Amino acid sequence: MALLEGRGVSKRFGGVQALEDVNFEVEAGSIVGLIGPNGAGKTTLFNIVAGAFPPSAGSVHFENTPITGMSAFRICRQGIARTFQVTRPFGEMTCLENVAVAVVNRNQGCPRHKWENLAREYLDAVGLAMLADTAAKHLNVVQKKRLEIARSLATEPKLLMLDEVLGGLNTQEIQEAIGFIRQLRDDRGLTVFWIEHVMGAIMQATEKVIVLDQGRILKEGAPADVVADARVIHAYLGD
Amino acid sequence: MLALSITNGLVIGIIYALTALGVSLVVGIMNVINFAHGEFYILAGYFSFLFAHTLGLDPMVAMVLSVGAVFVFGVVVEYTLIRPTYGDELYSLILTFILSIVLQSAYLLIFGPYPNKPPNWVKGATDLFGLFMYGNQRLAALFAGIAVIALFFAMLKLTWFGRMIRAASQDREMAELNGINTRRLNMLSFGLGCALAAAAGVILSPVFPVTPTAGVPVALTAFVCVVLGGMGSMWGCVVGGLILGLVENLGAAYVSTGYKHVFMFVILILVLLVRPSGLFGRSET
Amino acid sequence: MKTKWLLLFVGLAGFAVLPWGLGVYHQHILIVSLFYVMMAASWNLLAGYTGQVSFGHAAFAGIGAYASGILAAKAGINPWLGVAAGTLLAAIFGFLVGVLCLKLGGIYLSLTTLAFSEILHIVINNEYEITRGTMGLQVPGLLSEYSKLGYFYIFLCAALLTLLVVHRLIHANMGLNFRAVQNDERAAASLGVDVVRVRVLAFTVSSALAGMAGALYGHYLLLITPHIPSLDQQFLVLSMTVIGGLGSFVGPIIGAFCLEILSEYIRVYGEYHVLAFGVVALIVARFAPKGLVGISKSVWERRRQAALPAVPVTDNGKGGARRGVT
Amino acid sequence: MKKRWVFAVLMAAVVGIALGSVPVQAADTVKIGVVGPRTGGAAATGKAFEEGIQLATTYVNANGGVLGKDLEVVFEDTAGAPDKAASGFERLVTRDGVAMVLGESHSSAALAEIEVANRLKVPFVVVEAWADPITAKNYRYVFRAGPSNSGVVNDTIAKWVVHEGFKKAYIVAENTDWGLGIAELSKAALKSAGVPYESLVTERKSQDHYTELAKIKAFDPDVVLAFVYGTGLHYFVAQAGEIGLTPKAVVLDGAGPPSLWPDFWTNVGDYGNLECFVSSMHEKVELTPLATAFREAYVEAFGHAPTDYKSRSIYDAILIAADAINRAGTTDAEKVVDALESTELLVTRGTARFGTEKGGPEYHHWMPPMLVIQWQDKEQVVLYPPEAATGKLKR
Repeated sequence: MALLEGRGVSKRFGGVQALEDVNFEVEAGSIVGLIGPNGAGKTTLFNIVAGAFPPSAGSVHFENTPITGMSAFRICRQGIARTFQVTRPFGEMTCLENVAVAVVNRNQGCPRHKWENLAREYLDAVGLAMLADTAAKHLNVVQKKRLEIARSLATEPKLLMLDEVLGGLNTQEIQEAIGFIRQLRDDRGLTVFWIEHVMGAIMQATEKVIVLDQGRILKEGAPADVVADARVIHAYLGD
Repeated sequence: MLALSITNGLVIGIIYALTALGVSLVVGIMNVINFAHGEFYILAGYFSFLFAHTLGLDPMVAMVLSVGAVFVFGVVVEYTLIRPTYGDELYSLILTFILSIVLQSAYLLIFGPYPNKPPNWVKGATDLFGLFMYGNQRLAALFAGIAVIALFFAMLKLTWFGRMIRAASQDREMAELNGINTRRLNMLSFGLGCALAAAAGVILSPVFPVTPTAGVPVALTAFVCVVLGGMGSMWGCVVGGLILGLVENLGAAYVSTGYKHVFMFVILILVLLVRPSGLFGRSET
Repeated sequence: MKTKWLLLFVGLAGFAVLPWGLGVYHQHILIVSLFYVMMAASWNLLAGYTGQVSFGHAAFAGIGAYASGILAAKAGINPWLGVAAGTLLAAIFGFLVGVLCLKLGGIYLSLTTLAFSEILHIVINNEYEITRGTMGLQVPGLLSEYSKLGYFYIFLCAALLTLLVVHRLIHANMGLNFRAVQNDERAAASLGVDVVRVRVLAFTVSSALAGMAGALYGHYLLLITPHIPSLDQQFLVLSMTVIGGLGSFVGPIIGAFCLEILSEYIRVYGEYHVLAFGVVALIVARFAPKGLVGISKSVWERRRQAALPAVPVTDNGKGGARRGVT
Repeated sequence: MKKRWVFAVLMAAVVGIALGSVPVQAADTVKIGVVGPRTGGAAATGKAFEEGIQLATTYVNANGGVLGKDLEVVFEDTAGAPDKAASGFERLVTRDGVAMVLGESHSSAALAEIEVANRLKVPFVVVEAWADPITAKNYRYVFRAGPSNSGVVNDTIAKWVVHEGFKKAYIVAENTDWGLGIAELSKAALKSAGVPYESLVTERKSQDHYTELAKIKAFDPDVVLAFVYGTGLHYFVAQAGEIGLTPKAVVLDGAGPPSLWPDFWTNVGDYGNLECFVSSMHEKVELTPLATAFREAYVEAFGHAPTDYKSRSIYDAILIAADAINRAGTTDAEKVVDALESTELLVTRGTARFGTEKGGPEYHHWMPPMLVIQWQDKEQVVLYPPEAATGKLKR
């Protein structure tokens, strides 16, 4: 069964067609990769799913109910969490508070000692526990990405959308990260929809890959099939 | 009286439009509302008064010089005050609001509380269509206003700078990707926005002499125009200005003179309720 | 912790007995300062903690003042009930204006509140039979016998109440939402924060507090005029907050006292005093956007850092990571 | 967080104590306070007051001073705002320790100030605030040495309208208490004089009066009584000329000073010709020798003839105050009030004498004679009252 489904999603910015008639499915419990060259419309698709802006045409369904045009916070409360390609931490707030924002909105009326503990657990899960009281603006890029993941997890989502979280990591760290994401899926039953440029990780971690190019779906299928496809290679490498 | 109200509504509307264009330009490109817009308008009035009266220059030369001076001042303000606030709406609002009060009190100290009026270009009044008498200076202001607006649109359509402005107000990131130096563009367009206010100021100050606080209603009207026309839409501004001018004058003629200036706020509230993106606004950002 | 509470208590007690040693004139300055503390602290709740700039804060004070004043002067209602009614009315107007424009984003709120303040002025002027226009509406006092000391304690209690409300809000869970919205509203929304609701709430509370301050102030001056909801007043409140420290709890308190006392001293210079405030506010807003509090804080931190060995703030992530994530 | 809280409270306390220790200077002068707008829209009045204060202080001190000491005048800015006026008034009394307070040109501010004067029991002589209730409240400590709305309308404007034989009148009022109040009085006066009229209210901040003027023109009046203050009047007069309302109809500036402001002519151009205004000063009409002395002193001090008559109004008030204190022999408020009540002093505008009959606005009020003046080829021609007239109405 598809947890998330897009039907004929299109998006036009002024004179630019960013997405055109995109149909896709993300199956419950799977890790689905979304790849494509720069400007292919990947992040635009994420933004539409997450409710940052509505599509020009088409619809998005989550657990078989339409969420098209719903505001971002409602979509979050439905169970979709996302990270941002360019991280958006609450710079003036501490890491703990960053995570706590998500916690208190998931658990309304949660008393302070409770949300502090919960937030600490999430920070711990991404390895930022010792920076709990540091203002988020002081973090480096990698730490900011971790913080975003902690925040997203704290919304207790069913679907986690990751937007390029591996940038800046070395090979070993990438391996650890892949392990972590898989574990999220296995332990918590999360579904993951993942934009990534690190092809190796996508090949290794995902069950299905969707390739976008110039706003259209170019190819969809198992990772091995996708990388073997001539059109995909062409789109990535050019002539 | 109907004919007079309509004529006057159109004249005042064109002038509103001219003032509002500057606001709209800056909002469209920089996403900054300049709360000191009215004070730039007033500054131009003072400059043209100074140049014409104190230095004894020809009124036309004085006007052009004033617009130039205000442009330079605008660029300086952008460089020193606005530039560091990019991306932080809050601070640009606060800074321009404080700037507007600072300028007002500075004007009071320098020019005193009395109104200052640059010389008229023309004298007397004309009998329009045998229906009513109409001040010649106002007619001149109407034509000058139309000319400046036309010039502005021509620049927008035909020049390289205009194309950059249109590109940037469509999509800022796109423009940056395409190699437009948005920093310089911001500086120039802020200056240009101020210069448009200044153009309105020099055209109108012979009709409505400037006082230190006269910029506040001017700016408010311009803001309402921009919201009515749609943030960042240039044509919206012109149409919005004309609508406001007409509504105000017809309202004053047939409803209440005391509440003349409330009509435009009623329109503002209606727009916010019914069509928040304005008449010609893009429905999303 | 205990000593802090003790210090706070002693400080407050000291402040509370202060007017006994002062003349009427200085008591007046203290009362007006407390009014500005209320105004600046409630404006700060909105601007400092949710990042929305209202230019109608003085107008909401005016709503409170006129509502309470008209009820007391024309309908003979007890002024204390009037203050409550004024606060409520300001809250209602705040809510309506908030709902009208807060879903559209920050700039719209600023424009609409500016317009709101202008409409209020025109209405006050035109409906002069009810409001007495610029002539001012004479209203009864809150005390049966006029006493500066009495008013001082009323204003002190009201200011403490305002500060308490603000403090509670920013330290409750809602405060997290406020700050999240101010820091990055898109990220906040993506974490389930109902940005519009948070803003409307902050705006309503802030307007209600302004309404209360205005209503009390009107009954202190015994005369309500369009100057209470004027842009000058708005400018003063804004400058106090910005100079004191936007987004800090004590900033507006410090700003309100400093500027009010300062303005009493430099009043003799007439129109220079508005200009001086404006220039100072402009410089502070531009170069030290955290105000006096921010300046003292950074001086403090620098000193502490000089005294202590440097603490590693940015850890490259290797040491701290127990599980290798991203 | 808590610590800074404490810090703030302590700091405020320290500042408060610092405030309390401001030294009070020993009094070797007799202090009188003046309230008026030095900032804000009517800052021009503050300037006129300052000129008058300078001349009056020199005059009084050259003529023996007050109680054998020098007179010192403390000017407190009210910005034309009632709340600032009330606290400014209080400041003059509590901080500066003035014996009495004079001045004010805004009725709204004056109405706030008289409450403070009454509460603090300080004699207050209002100079240029015209609202009737100022003296109609019959406060013991409040006097008025200047025009009142009812005085100006009933003694001058209405009589002038009848005198000139105008057939139809139009009343235009700005939407302030002064404009609306004086318009009501004018309506009543015209009604009892049997002159048909219509009226409208205009937005005070309005720069554009075309629509209003079109309405007026449709009524075709002989005279337009314009109660619009400041720049608004300039716009009104200029635009009345443009749409051809004048010179067929005559416009009367019901306030006066705006028609005398230095830039009246630059703002209205030729349309200012034949405009009428109310004033208490005219260079050719000097009712007393002191008026001549004032003009000469003014020219000597400022290099040009006096423009805003309010400089002379405050001058008179200071003379009245000095006289009253000298006659009382003390600055004690009760005695000064008694002395003021028996004032009989020749000043620039005639002999000042305060009404003593309680009940109406005439109580504690001296109404100086007002003139109706017309601009004829940039010359001021007095039209009314007939005994002072220097020419005839031109149309």
